Amino acid sequence: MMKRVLSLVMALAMIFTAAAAMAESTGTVEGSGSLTFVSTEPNTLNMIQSASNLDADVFYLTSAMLYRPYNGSSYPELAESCVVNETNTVYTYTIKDAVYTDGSKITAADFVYYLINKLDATSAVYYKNGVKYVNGECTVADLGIYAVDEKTFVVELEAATADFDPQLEIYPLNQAFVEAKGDALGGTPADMMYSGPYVLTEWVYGSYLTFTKNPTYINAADSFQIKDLKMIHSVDESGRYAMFAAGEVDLMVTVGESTVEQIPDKCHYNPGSAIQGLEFNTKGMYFDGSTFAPRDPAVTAVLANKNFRMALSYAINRDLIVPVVNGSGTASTRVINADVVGNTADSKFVDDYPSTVIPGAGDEALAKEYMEKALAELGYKSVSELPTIKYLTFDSNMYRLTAEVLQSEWKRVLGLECIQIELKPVSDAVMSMVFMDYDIYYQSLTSTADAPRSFLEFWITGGSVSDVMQAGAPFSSIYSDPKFDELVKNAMYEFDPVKRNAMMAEAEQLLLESYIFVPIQWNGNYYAVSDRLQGYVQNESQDGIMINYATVTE
Amino acid sequence: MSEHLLEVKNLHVSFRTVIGEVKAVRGVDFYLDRGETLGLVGESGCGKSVTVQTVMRLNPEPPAEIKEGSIVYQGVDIAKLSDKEMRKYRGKEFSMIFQDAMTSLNPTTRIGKQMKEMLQAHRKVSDQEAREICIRMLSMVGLPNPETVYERFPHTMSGGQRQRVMIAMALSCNPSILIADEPTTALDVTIQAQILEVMNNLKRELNTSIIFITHNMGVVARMADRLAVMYAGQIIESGKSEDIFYRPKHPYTWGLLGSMPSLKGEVPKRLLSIPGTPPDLFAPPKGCGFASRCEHCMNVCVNRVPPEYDVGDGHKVRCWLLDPRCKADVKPPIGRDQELIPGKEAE
Amino acid sequence: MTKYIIKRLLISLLTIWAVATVCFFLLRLLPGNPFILQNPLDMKNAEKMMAYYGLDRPLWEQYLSYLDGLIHLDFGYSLTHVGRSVNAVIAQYFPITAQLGVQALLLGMPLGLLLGILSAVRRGGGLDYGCQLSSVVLTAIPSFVLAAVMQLIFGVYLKWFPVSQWLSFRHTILPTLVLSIGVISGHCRSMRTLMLEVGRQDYLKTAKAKGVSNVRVVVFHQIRNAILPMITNMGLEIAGMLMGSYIIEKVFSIPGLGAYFVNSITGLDYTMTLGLVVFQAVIVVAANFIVDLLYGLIDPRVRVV
Amino acid sequence: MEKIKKNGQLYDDTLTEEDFSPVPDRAAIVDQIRPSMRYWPEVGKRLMKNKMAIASLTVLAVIVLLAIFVPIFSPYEYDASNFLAAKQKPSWAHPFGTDKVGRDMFTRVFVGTRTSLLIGVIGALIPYIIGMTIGAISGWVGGTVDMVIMRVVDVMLCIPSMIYMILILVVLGGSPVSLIVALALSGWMGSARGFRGRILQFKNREFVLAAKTLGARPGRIIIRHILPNILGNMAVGLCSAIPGAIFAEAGMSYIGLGISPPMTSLGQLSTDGVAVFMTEFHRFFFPSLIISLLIFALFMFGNCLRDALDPKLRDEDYMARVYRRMRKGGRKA
Repeated sequence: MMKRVLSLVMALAMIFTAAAAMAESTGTVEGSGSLTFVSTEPNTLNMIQSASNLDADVFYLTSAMLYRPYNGSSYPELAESCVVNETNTVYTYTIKDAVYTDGSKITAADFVYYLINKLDATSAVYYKNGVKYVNGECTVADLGIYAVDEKTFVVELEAATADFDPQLEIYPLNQAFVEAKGDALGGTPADMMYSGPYVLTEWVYGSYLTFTKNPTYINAADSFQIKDLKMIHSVDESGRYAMFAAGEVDLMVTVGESTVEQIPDKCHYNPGSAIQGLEFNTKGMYFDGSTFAPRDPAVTAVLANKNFRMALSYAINRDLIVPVVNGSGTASTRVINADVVGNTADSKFVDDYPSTVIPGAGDEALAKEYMEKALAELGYKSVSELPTIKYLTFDSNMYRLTAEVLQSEWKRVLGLECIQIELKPVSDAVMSMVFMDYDIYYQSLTSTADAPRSFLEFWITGGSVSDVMQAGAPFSSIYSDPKFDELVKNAMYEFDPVKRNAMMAEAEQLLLESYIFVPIQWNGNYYAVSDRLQGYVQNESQDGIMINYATVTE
Repeated sequence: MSEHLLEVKNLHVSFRTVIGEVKAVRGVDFYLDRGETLGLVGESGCGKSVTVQTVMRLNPEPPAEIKEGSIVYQGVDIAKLSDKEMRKYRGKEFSMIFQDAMTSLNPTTRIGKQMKEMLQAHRKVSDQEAREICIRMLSMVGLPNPETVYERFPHTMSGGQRQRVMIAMALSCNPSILIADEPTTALDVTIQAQILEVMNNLKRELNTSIIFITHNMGVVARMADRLAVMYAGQIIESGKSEDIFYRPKHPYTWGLLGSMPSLKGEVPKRLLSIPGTPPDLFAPPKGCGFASRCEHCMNVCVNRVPPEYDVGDGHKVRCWLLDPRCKADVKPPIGRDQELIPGKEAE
Repeated sequence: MTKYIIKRLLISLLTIWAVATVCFFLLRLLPGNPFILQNPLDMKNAEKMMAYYGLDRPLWEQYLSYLDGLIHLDFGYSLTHVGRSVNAVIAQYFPITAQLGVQALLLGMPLGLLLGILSAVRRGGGLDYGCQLSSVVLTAIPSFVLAAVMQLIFGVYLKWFPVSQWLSFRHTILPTLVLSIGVISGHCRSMRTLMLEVGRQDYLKTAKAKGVSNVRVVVFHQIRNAILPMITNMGLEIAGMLMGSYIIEKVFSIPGLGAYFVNSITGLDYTMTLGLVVFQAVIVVAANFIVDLLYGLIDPRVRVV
Repeated sequence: MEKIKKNGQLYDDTLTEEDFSPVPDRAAIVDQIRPSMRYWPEVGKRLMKNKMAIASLTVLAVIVLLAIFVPIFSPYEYDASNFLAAKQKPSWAHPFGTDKVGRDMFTRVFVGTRTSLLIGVIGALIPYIIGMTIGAISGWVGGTVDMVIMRVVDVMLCIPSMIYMILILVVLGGSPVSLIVALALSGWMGSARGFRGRILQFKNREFVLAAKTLGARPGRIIIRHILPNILGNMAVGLCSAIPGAIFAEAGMSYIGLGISPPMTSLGQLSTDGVAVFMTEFHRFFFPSLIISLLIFALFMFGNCLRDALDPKLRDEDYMARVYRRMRKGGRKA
């Protein structure tokens, strides 16, 4: 009983905030003014194959959504109502009347088609027979996602799940159109269906995309008042700064450090939702392309020694290093982001469940102590006898600088000379990571939501990171702790937020104490806004160019 | 003085280079009358090419510099003219042919075009008219079917043919003086004779006078009416060719003539050769240039530049042996007889 | 003449085939595959895409189908940018890169040659010394620094030209200027040395002796012979310029082929890279062929007749 | 000197009897002739006399010495980060200031110079030598061999050098050796083509034919006869290839394939500097200054070397400047 009341209260709260937002800005269907901004062009606009947040930025503009995320929360757009049954397993959604730009109606089947196409190993866990369907053990019919009629569709869960977010931020995807377009879907502006605030009029690859306001959009009158948009693709830092300084551009979605130093007053910070840290290959095996071959046993022994890994972690003063090395990063001692909501609406998870496993400022004395213990256990008399350990990372500037700083700190504090930095182009480094061809790897994991689970699901046995090689690796993953798996799985079905958070915190503690993954920093970013543009917001874990209520002064 | 066509008086020309000044021409005097061929003879590096090129002002002025002297032509001292004014004379009054015909023609343009260019630079002639003149000139120099030659490229022709083209080009504006700077040196003997033949015929027909430069005494013997022997930037002996060949008065001329094989039947004695090398004109010797190599060298030769002694009938010699006070009586080592110059009767 | 042309055509086709083959196998040697890059942790999707594009077939089978595509001038679809055919990409972006390259050449080459001739004719003068000095300095400065500095000065401070994109002619001015600087300094220096070399030839003395005006001597005789060697490597240079400069296009965010070249290699997009490389090979071979014919026209000694 | 007139000519009568006596010792009268020296010592002498050559040599020597000794005697490790001294402007403690993480730029720049010089010189020399040998073979042998080699060169030129570089860097890792191999593999075609042209130019000149008739082996002819003639031009080519190699390394680090850390290079330092040259100008200025000095000195030395090897050009250049002044000041031509 208590649980139902809670979710209802939350649903009401949401509707209330959206209404307030609506009443505030009265605009016209045509909108006015134009905005030119710099970002990176999307990889692909083929909704089925799209996987990067750059694509989501464009879909936010061109497609209507069931619930539209905005400034940390989300408000219903096409969702008329969302009714949940008493056992919290069946959610029934009804949608408002809305049309695509070609006049055809948006139906419940479009949302079902999108949901089914986007099922993958991690998201299928929620839905009835989801995992079976993804593994191909059952057909679409017995999957828990189906349309009842043109205006309503039902989502059935495997079991009552506490952290299932009923406000699905999904787009309508017309099956007939997709099958007609086939591979060319999203290739050019004509190969897409538009239902959102804007229509993509032109996409010149490598240069720019142009949008104009879509009058038939459901909230055209009260949001997205800017008439014409132009997204310029530029990856050169000095080129972007020149555009902004010359006034040719009013917004830069991401900005490099040098620009922040030049125009600090125009730049705003957006804390990151991507956790970066060191991953240790304690299994001592790697896939050499055909079979699993052992790595140097001496190195594996050193890496497998927990004291050694703790020494490395304690030797780093994160609070000092991170702001210097990466202007847009914040030091991190946890795996779960600091912004995640805690037990109550206004308390933070990290404050409700503090953790001292990883010291922010580092502890040089303790680091030396652990190193002595490690040397004793491994039978080495001094640090100089340790075998060479390879630190693999990407070769872009920030990653290279982080590697150099960590190496020099380890050398200063522990006298370690055996760490050798190995830079590889992105494509090659990722391949080596997937094949576990590394000793230490500078891992970067981006979570897709602000819930504790989305930060821990990487480490479930069989989860995407840890489950390295489905092709029958002699071990299931780099980190595999049954207790951790059980905690995270059960937390899913625990409706009481306090209990759920406690289970999540315990799981996080287990992961941190294993020292398999040592967090270093959260990688955020800066964005720059000129005086001409007011009302632009950016949220660390939500994708989309959020100019919903922004205005441009001529 | 009688009216000479061209008179060069006390010409001093020096070149400024990095390591100092080269005094290439150190006081040259000679004259040229209408219809006459003057031979200018001397070892390579004695300044004969520089002298004639200075007459036509072909050397760019800054490195070259006419220090003193005058070049009078039809009453005008062309040494003082500016390059622009001088251009009217080049090609029209004097014209020049060079030694290496292989490289004296622009390889990328047709013969006809290069010839027309010269004509149209000096006279208002239409293309058609210019073409006819050129073809006539080409036939005059003895080139078979001149119409095709007119259209051909230089690289399709032999050395001899190209030299004929050069002569035809040079004489197309019938200049009063033709300067030939060793025209036959690069050609083999048979072609050499033909070219000399052509030059002599044209001299008679067009009444042009020729300054003929060579280091080959045999060639100059047949061509020149008068001769001037140059050594180390000075004319050491000049006069009618008979005087020079039969009654040479300067030790260097003796050496020059002595080193020439004679056609007479009997086995020639050892050929004379002059030991040593010409002086370096960076630091020309104080006295006579030939002093270091002259057997009859006297103190005065080393210290003072010999003046020009006139031994009669325009035969001038620049050598102290000719001075009345010189006691040494020196006979020329070579007893030259008449047939030295084949086909030319002694006076 | 036709025998020569046929022989040259055969050699050209052979060269293009060789380039395509060598590049095909070289690319396969690079580790990793294009799909891992897009979403690193999703091995299943990568295998699905490999199968989709037929990349799991044995190598020689792929090579044969690739050759078949080549013969029909169809370079296939890009692997990283889904749904985009390589031919369409070339058709859309090559004109922009080519326009930038041609504009830089049209501005740079004549200016470079003119400066070279002037500094040779008025040797030792201020212009001569200035040209030599500036060409040294300009080759010293790397292009990405030059582009950034010019962009800030002319675009941001003086606001004379827009700093980015490729919309109107005014947008093309700044990138063309930056690109042409390299062309100017290169041509100026080589033309000067050639003019001096030709200056010492005998036929120039003959020309002067003909009494024709100095201007005519320089133009008709000296330049005509000095420009010959410049033409030989003009072919390669034109081909190079047509394929665009990655750095200039990156700094001025111009939608040219330059970026495609680099990204398709680092992104292991086999079809795109091969398409661009073969396209470039065709241009290089064509440029060389045209230049050889041109050379024959000007220099009769080489004329193929 | 009085002049007396006798039968129409003037005689200088102050001469004495003694003047007209033969010279006692003829051998003593020897004209002054400039000594002609052997080829190489004269090149050396000519080089030393050239002020510009001396200047560029000293600049090169200073940079090389600094590159050797600064890292040894510097109080700071080139890779030791010290956060208290981050982003400092140039000061006595840090002549070139410090970078983002407090590493002393003075030491880093000269450690970078070491790698850049190493890569620059060797990275330019090896492809040049490979190119020369292949060019020589192709030029000298001619015929089908020449045609085949030239076609191979065309093919290699068409393939973007980035592919070789990634391939080699992935196979051999980021060590300087692999960088040099990458540069060699992608750099030799240019010099091969250039050198072949030169060989063809000299191949049928008279002195080469003469050497051939005297039975000299092709290798000897090329080295003894053709090489000295084109050494000048090659010197300039080499001296401009070195900066090219330095920037190739920088270019590679620009697209992320540079030297493996913590080692750095001038190219990398200046590339990082470009990004911040508005705010931390010193981080851009000093590495680029050293690179520009290197390039300037190398280019000037190359020119002087070429002039020393083939003086005709140098004299004419020098004299042309003298004439310009004369013409301006002195008489109109």
